[in-house]
Order: sequence, then structure tokens, then C-alpha cells
Amino acid sequence: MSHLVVNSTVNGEPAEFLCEPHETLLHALRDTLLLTGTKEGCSNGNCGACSVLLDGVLVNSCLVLAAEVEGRQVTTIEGLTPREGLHPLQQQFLENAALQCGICTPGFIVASKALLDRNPHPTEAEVRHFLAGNLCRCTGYDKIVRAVLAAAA
Amino acid sequence: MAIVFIPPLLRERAGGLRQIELEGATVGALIDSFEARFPGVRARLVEGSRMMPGLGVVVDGEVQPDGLRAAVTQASEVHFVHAVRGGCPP
Amino acid sequence: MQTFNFLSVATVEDAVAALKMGANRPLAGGTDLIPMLREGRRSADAVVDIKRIPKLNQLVVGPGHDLMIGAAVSAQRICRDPEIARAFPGLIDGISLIGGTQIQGRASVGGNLCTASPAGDAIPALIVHDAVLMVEGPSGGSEFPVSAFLIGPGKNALGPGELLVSIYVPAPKPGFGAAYLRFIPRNEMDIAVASVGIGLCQDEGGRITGLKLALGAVGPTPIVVAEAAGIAEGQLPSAELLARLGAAAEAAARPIDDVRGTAVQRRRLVNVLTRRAFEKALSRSVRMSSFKLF
Amino acid sequence: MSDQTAFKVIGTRPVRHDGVDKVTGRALYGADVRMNGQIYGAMLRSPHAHARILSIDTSFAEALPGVKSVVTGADLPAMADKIADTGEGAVNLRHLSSNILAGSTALYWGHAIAAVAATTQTIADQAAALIRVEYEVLPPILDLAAAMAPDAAALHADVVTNELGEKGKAPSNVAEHFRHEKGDVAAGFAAAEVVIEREYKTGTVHQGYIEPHSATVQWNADGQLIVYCSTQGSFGVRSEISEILGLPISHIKVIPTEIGGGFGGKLNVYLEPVAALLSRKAGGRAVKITMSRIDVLAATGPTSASIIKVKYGATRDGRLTAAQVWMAYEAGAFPGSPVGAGSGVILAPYDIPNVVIDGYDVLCNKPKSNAYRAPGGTNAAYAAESALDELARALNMGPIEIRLKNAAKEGTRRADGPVFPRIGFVETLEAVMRHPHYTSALERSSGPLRRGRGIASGFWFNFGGTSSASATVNPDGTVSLTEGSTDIGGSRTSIAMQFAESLGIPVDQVKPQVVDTDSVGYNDATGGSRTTFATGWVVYEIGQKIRTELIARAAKMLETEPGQVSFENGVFSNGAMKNIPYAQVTADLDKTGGPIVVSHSMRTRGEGTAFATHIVDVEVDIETGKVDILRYTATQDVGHAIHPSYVEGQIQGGVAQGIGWALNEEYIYDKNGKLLNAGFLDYRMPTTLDLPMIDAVLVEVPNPKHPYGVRGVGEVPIVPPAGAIANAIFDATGVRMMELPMSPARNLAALEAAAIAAAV
Repeated sequence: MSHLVVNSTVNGEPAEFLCEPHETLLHALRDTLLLTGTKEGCSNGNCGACSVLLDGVLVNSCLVLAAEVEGRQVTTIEGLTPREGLHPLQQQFLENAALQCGICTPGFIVASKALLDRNPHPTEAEVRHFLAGNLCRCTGYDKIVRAVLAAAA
Repeated sequence: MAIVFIPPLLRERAGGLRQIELEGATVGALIDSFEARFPGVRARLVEGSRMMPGLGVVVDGEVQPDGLRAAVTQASEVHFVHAVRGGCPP
Repeated sequence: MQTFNFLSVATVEDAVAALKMGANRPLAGGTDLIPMLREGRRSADAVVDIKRIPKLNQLVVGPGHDLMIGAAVSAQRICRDPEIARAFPGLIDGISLIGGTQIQGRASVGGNLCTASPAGDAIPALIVHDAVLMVEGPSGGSEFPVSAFLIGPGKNALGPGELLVSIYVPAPKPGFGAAYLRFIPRNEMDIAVASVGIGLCQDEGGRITGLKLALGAVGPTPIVVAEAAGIAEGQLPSAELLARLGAAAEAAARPIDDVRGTAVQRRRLVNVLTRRAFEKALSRSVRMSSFKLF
Repeated sequence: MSDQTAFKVIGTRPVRHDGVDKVTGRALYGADVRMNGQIYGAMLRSPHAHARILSIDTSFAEALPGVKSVVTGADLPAMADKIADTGEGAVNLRHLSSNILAGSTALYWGHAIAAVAATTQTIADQAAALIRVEYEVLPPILDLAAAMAPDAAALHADVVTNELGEKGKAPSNVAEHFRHEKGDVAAGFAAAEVVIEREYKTGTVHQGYIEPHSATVQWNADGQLIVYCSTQGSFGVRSEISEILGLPISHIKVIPTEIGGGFGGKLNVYLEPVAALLSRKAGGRAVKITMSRIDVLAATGPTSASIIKVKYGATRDGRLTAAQVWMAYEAGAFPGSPVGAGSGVILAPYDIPNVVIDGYDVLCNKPKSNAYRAPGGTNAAYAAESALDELARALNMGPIEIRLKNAAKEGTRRADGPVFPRIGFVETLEAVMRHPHYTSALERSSGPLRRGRGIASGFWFNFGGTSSASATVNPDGTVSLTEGSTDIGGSRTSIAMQFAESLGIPVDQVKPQVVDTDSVGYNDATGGSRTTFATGWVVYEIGQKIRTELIARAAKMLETEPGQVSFENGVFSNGAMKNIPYAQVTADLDKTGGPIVVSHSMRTRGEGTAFATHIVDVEVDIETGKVDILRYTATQDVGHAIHPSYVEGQIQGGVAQGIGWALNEEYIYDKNGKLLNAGFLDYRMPTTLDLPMIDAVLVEVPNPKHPYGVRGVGEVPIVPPAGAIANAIFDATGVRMMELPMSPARNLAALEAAAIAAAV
């Protein structure tokens, strides 16, 4: 099956890459663009570890075909990290011990950014509702929710 | 004389005793004198030169990684238990 | 993941042409199709990305509060529209439950319909709103009521080359109120074990002048409880009316045991959900009529 | 035990050393590895739960362009029936080997049959699908009743029942039966005025780590094996590969990546030997295999379903006089369920004079069970704590009252014989009694929503084990700390903190790193709640040695005797007269005798056991059977908390897993043994909306055996939740749930049955 050329913007920079027609955005990001901060947990949209922003909208990159992002903007955890220092969410995740194994952390931080971009001062209930598509098996979510609330404060 | 607690499934072979006082400076030596009193018990506790796989020995409240070579005192209390390695059961 | 080709089209005509060929499938949000293709539960020679067709991205609330939803519009876009939320709260009940935040950003009402899952969250609410599905095909346009569009579990009425273009929802009549409730074991990220959509009208005196009751996940396709209208017609809301509607729902359900729940459980659930959804719809109907006053 | 008030580092909450890499996505996990010339592997798995493999035809797969190698069970060296201790306890190597690639029989749905390696993942997946396997389907044995039936067909012709070394005559699915006995149980029940006897069931559950297993292996031309993998124990991986492939360990280097959760499920190898064989056949190209989520759920160690019968006898004043337990755990396709551990947990919190416990390890056509956080403990405590709650109600006693009255203390003899050292069980009960959650009344029920409160306790052994580490003092005063303990939840930092405390420097001057099996001494796996205890103890010893050496160097510079030199607040001083900053001493090491590098290794003892008591408020919708957790408080004897935030995190995480196990998680098989819910959609783990904030109360009863009083904390938090929730559901509804999970369908059926019973 022949490859497709995709022109997109990834983390603010033009990204031209080849993909197989059936390939997901998740695999293009990880294996072709070498952006491995986006994690694969289930590949069917049920864990949120592969969360990215597509034209600013939070999506699971395992449920997006790479070919679909032609002409579109993709933001990953790598693009969310400032040139200097850390994003406030990243800082609060560290200070609140909101990660243990850390595999779900990039997805949670990307999702939390999408939340705060839309709702800068969410309640605990709003945080829990927005992040319900992101699974964490280590923390029981307590410290994650606190970290997001702290970043919003 | 160390006190050895006899595992329930071994009591039949050990004259129905629940515990027994035995001579020996190591767990291995205790088992030897146990065998001398009740032939056949050794084969139930030991495989070759080591404790039976899955079987642990506790001396005075502490699991003994040395198994048969673990030291015992005159006052020691010895138990044969199901070996459990915390998060790593055998 | 099986291999397939990828096509992107910009017009309904191109989509119809592409979908006429072989085993090609339309791709909107992809939240159902992509995992189905990966896990071999569907196959395709090519997927046809229809999200770049302007007509499928329209979302228009008409002057008289009727609503046109382009088939590829994401659930999130619909749910974040304050005018739609105010005029169609019962519809939002269902659409807002299609998956978690990440799924909401991609999944479309059109896809929810075309996947034709018996548990599709948007479907019972669309039924009780008397939604009409606008389809374009090689032989021109056609219209389907939702119930006629769903012909079996995972099966819709579209023929080769036919494309669901938009969903038309007529303006609610005065005194109309609707609600959708589902039961899931967790509080998010689950498929409905059973669900209920209810739409009702009451006159100023509070008597029920019309009622439509649709059940999800308790049959091969969503079930419209025919008896419900007759039971409610001309009645004032009462515990007895709720009990009769619940019993009618339970009697109409044709559930099975599966990995998500048991038949017994599902019968009980549609009964409970019917009673709870009725009260929710009723409260909205009151709000709607008073809203009409000014 | 040092004076706690004097601590400068221990008890603080510094940012973890590996934190920035993990919040920026830069940390490398198993699937993030990329080796030169790497190709991709795919597994073919059995579509049958039980089938004889008649033939495997790999020719079509081999013919596909891009395929570099194909392997089957026939490529594994034939294994003698050897019991080996691979560092994770005794395992039968032939069983371990045939779990990795099936031999003559597929023993569960998803059992690995063959594997291919190809230039792309797509080609590898297509090739795996081209392998033709001829099966003779056999009837599957899917539950304990079927497996233990007298006429049941035996899964393995060579497995007989082992009763403490006494081997059964005929093949049996009961791989082991054991017994614990204390006192005279008949007399104990004769003396009882109240007796409660119940039977409980629990389902098969999975650890549910978010990172699928992944291994990247290169078989070099020189016979050296390079293994990158996500594992809880790199040394265990090394010895298992060595045994399975018959390679000397000197030929194997295991490089542990960051690990995305394990909970006991990443102790044993699944992919590594397969990737190694594929690599050798592919001319030494590195082969990467990553499991799909379906593979993880279908073919890696879940933990055992079980049936547990509990009988308690007590006097009217609430004193337990006797207990009898019968417990059978599913081992899965090969022997080795955690029933032994469960038998140690089940009555541990209580001082009961007369006890008999019988345990059974039972084979069935499900994946080989593996450790899961306090293995066997949750099943056991659910049964024992539910029955104890019934007993308390029969005696009109409060749940804390009956537990206090019978609580195990220092000197209490366990059912399996040994006597408890200093333990903090009573303290956890007292902490509950003091807590506002316990002292505040539960807001009561309305309509169909019924509220209730439940309490349960739990025990876990903990494990000490062997650790090694090494430290190098750098000229700038920082110290590079080299460890072999996989860091799953912040242990780099809890270990570095103990080192910093011991040496007397700030924790940010310590650079901890987890290295490969050639670069540090032997370490047991991160498991058994051992790492902060054991590796922390090792680095404490290293810190003391370096401190002594630095004082000697400072003495040289101060031209005095070491005995005259003290080291406080970063300054070496010789009484009042002269002093010299730490940084100057480290800068001049070369002029005072050369670099300082200290290694230390210990086989630790004295791991303290752990106790916990939990209290939970639930709301049950009696019309749907759904249970919501309203409030949760967990008190636990944590010994001495090194990094309180991560201790709380361990407790909150264990509780969350316990809640999932209690309410929704279970493997659902069809009648042919196909797993129907092998995915995160239908294997329902808790989401953010299914849990409240979880209040973790750290009760500190320092472990007298550890220099800093550390006890393992990671496992015991998963033990009490199911029992506590079952007790809360009863409090809310008057219905006793006898099976896990207490899912809505099961609850609704029980509620309706009870209502019918009440009506009759």
C-alpha cells in the first residue's frame, strides 16, 4: 500500500511526513516524528494516554488517522513545554506528586491544558468530568485533581 | 534444644506431635535429628541440599534466606511456612 | 490494523461517487470506525474522509427553533452551543454522553446514527424529537425517520453510494419537554446497559397531550414503546401514570444477556429510567412553556 | 532508630528527581526504545481456551516480503522439569517456558503460539495472521468447581497434588493443598456462643497498568544479548531469560526502561525470550515487541478468582474463640496462585486461639496468575472482614470494638506459627476512631438512594530481600547514586532522601539513577513493598561510610584527628577553632587521597509487616444496584514516612484499585473460555468520576529494625477496600454481597432476591 504525504503543523512548526493510509496519528507522532511523549495505552480510545490537541480540540491520537491531519495543527506534550522552565500544569504535577509511574502523565497534562484553556477556574467536579477519559492506575486521581486545581488557582 | 513447630500435614508422620525439641546448630541439623526420630520427614521438607521449593523457614520470627544453613540457638523457635516474597509469591 | 486506502472529499457529489465503489466507508469522527477496522470488526477498501464537506459541517438553529445538524459536526460543537442547549436539552442529554471529552471532540451525531449501535446515546433522544435524516445518493436525495434508518445491530439503511448528510430536528411544540437517561456501571467511559429517551407535551392545565418513549440497548435496534402514548394521553402526571409507563417500557424491552449486563437487569433498568426520564422531561416542559410566555 | 526530630530531609516533600522527564514526555518507557536497525515483532495467539496443537505451518508468513524471522514453541530449548529460583521465588522452568510460547497444548485464550519479526509492524501483523495452526479443540475448564470435581480432566499429565512434599498418585488440577493449624479448633467452636459460617466468591482481575508490556532485544554476533524492557526487576528478567534460553547470565545485559506501572504484573518475562529468538533468527537485528491492550489482558498475569469459606466462633462478649477457613484460588494454566499469601493474610489482624486454614492451588484454562499488589490478600480480607462484620452485628458490637477486642499485637502468634514483632494494627483502629470521618454521622438516605458506612482492616507481610547500590562523590559535592531498583512510583527520591539524610547533604545534591544489570550489584525486583525499605537501608549504610571518609579527609585538611572533626550543616569543623565547607573537601578529594566511591550490598531482614484499617461511605441506588463511593479514609501503619506525598500516593492508588476490584472489575468469559472484555471499555477500571478524594492517614509506628524506621507501604492499601465496601453496602441496604465484584447487575439481583425473601 503506497504512502501518503501529509503536510501539517506540529507543535507550531511545519511538519511534512509520509504515512501509510491506515496509520494512526499516534503512530506517526511516535514512530515517524519521534515524538514519544504521546503514549499508547489501549489504542481504542479508552485511556487517554495518547491525548493531543488537534486544531486546539482535545482528541485521542489513536482514533485519528495520520492522513486526516493534512493542513491541520497538532499540539503534543512536547509542544506544551515552554523553551524555558515548565508549563504551570507540569510544575503543579511535580509539586503535588500527581504522578507515580508517569505513563499517563503527558495525556493528563495535555487534557488539563485543554480544560484550563476553556475554563480557567474549574471546580473539582468540572475537573473530574473533563478528565474522565484519562485513566490513571497509580494515583487514585486525588493528587492529579489537586494539581490541576492548583494550576488554575 | 530448639523448638520446632511441626507443620500440620507432617504431624501424622511425626507421631501426631505438634512441636518437638531438637538438637542442632542449623536448620539442616535440626531436620537431621528430626529425621532420626521420625524417618521420612526429611523428604517432605528438603529437596537435595535446599528447602523444598515454596517452603520457607522462620527462625525466631524471621524468614531465613539461608534455609538449611540458617543458624539456630538452644532457645530458638523454628517454623516451616509457605514461602511468600512480598509482592512475589512463589 | 488491517490496511486500507484513504480518500478525502470536498463535496457531497465526490463522496457519493467514492462511496459507490467497492467496500468504501465514510469517515467522520472515526471514534467507532477506526477501532472497528483495527480489531477486524469492520473491513474497508478505503475510508472516505467526509469532514471537509461544508454541508456536513453546518450547524444551524432556525428562526422557529428548528435545528439542522451536519452529519460530521462533532458532539462537542453541538453541546457547546448555548442556543441549542437551551432549546434542545433532551437532545443534549444524549449527545453529551457519546464518550468522554476526547471522544466528544471527534464523534458526530451522524456517525452515532450510522454505526447503528443499539446503545447509541444520541438515538433515543433523536427519535423522541421526531428527527428526520437527510440522505444524498446516486439517485438524488431521500429522507428517513430515525427508526426506519436503523435496520439492525450495526446495520443502517444506506445503500451503496448513499451518504447521511444532515439531521433535521423540528422545532419543539409549546409545552414540549424531553430527556434522555442511560445506565452505565461506571460514571463515564461506558456503553449504555440500557437507556431511555422520552418526549412529551402537556397543555397549560398540565395534562399530557402527547408522549413518545424510546428505549436503547434492550433490542437489536432502539425500541419505540407504542403503548406509551395511549397510556399517557390526557392524563395528569401521577405516581400511577409513572408506574404504568415504566411497566410498559419493561414489557416492550427485548433485552439479552451480554458482557455489559443481563436481560433481567435491563428490563428493570428501562422501567426505572422511564420513570426518572419522565419527571425530568416534565420539568423541562414546564420550563419551556413559561419560557414561551416572554 | 534515629531521633526523628533531628531529620533534615526525611519527612519533607521534595520534587522527584525523575519528575521533569516525566511531565515533559521525555522519559523513555518500554515502547519508546529505538535501536539501530530495529524491526518489529508480532505474536500469534490461541483462539481457543484449550486445544491440542496438531501442526503449525509458518511458510506463508515466511514468504511475505519484509518478514525476517518466525518462531514457535519448537524454537525454545526443551526444558527439564526443573524448579529454579529466578529471584522471584521458585518457578517450574518448563511451565514458565511453555507460557511464553505454547508447547503441544494451548492452555488459555490468548496463549502465545508463534511470533514473527518484520521490517514494519504492519507486515509483522499481516504475517502473524498468515500462520496456519491446526488445533484439536479440547473442553476448557473455566472455574474452581469444574477444576476440583472428582472426575475433572487434568490440565497437565505431570501435575499431581503436593501436600507438603507428599505427592498425589494421579494427575490433578489441585496442584497444592496446605494447612495451617493452631490450637484446637473443635474445642474453640464448642466454647463459642455465636458462630457465623459463610462462603464467598471473587472474580479474576488484572493489575491494569496503563503501559503495555514491551521488549526490544538484540542478539549480537558475539552471543551477547541486549535487552531493553519495562520490568519490575531487571535481574529477575536476566535469570529467567538465562534459564529459558540456556544462556549464561554473563551473556545477558538487561537495561530497564522507565516502567508504566506493574503492581506485580511485570515481575516475569513474557516477550523477552521470544524477541531474543526472533532477533537471532533475523541475523541479529534488534526486535521490538509491544503488546496490544488485548494481549495484556488476555495473556499476562491477572490475579486469581477464588472461593473462600470462613467460619468464626465467638463468646457473647465478642472474644473470638475459633476460626476455620477453606480457600481455593485459581492458578490459571500453570501452578502458582497466591493462595499461600492469602492464607497468611486472612486472619492475620486477629488473635484467635484456635484456627485451621486449608488452602488449594487450582489449575484452569485461564492465563497463569501473577502477583497483584498484596497477592491473594484482597480476596482473603473481603471474605474474612465481611464475616467479621456479620459476627459483630450478631453480637451488637461496633466494628472497631470487635476488632480492638481481638486485635493482634506484639507477641501474638500467627495462624501459620510465627509470632508478631512490634506492629501497629491497634494504632490504625485508634486513628479511625479519632478521625472526623468516623466521628461525624453519615447523612442518611433518601428515596432509592441508600447510604451506608463500612469498616475493614487488612494485613500484608512486606518483603526485605537483597539490594545493592553504589555512590560516587563528585568534585562539586554532588553524589551520583547508582541503583538497580526499578522506580515505579518515586523510589529514586525516597532512596536519595535516605542517602542525603545519612550523609548530611541536601537531597538535590544527590543524582540517583537506575542502571542496567552489568552496572550495579544484584537487586531483587521492586515488589513486596521492599524498595524504600531495603535499597534505602543500603544507601543509608553507604552514606555513613562516605560521611566517615569525608570526615577523615577534612581532618587531613584541618591537620587534626578525625575524632576531633564534626560535620554539621555542610561544614566540617574542628571544635571552635577551624572549619571548612563541604564543597571544599569534595573539590580537594584528589589531594587528600583520591576519589570516594562506595558500594554496598545487603540481604535485608526485619521488614516490618503492615496493617491498615479503612472506612468508607457508600450510596446504593436500590433501583439500579449501582454503588457510589461518597467518602473514603484509609489509616495505615507506615512505619516512618520518608516522602509523605508518595506514601499517601501509594495508599490512594491501592485504595483506588481495591474499589475497582470491589465494584466492577472482573474477567468475563464465554462458555468456550474466550475473554469477552479484553479492553479498557469493558474491563471497567475506575475513572476520575468513580472516586472521591481519598484521605490517607499516615500512622507512624517506626520499624525498630530499620535505621529510619521504614516499613513497606505499597501493598496493604489494596487489602481492606472490598471488605469495607461490602460492609458499607450491607449497612445501606441490609443485603450482604457474597461475590466480587459487587457490580450493579449482581447487586440488583441480590436486592430483588432479598425483597422477595422479605415479602415471603
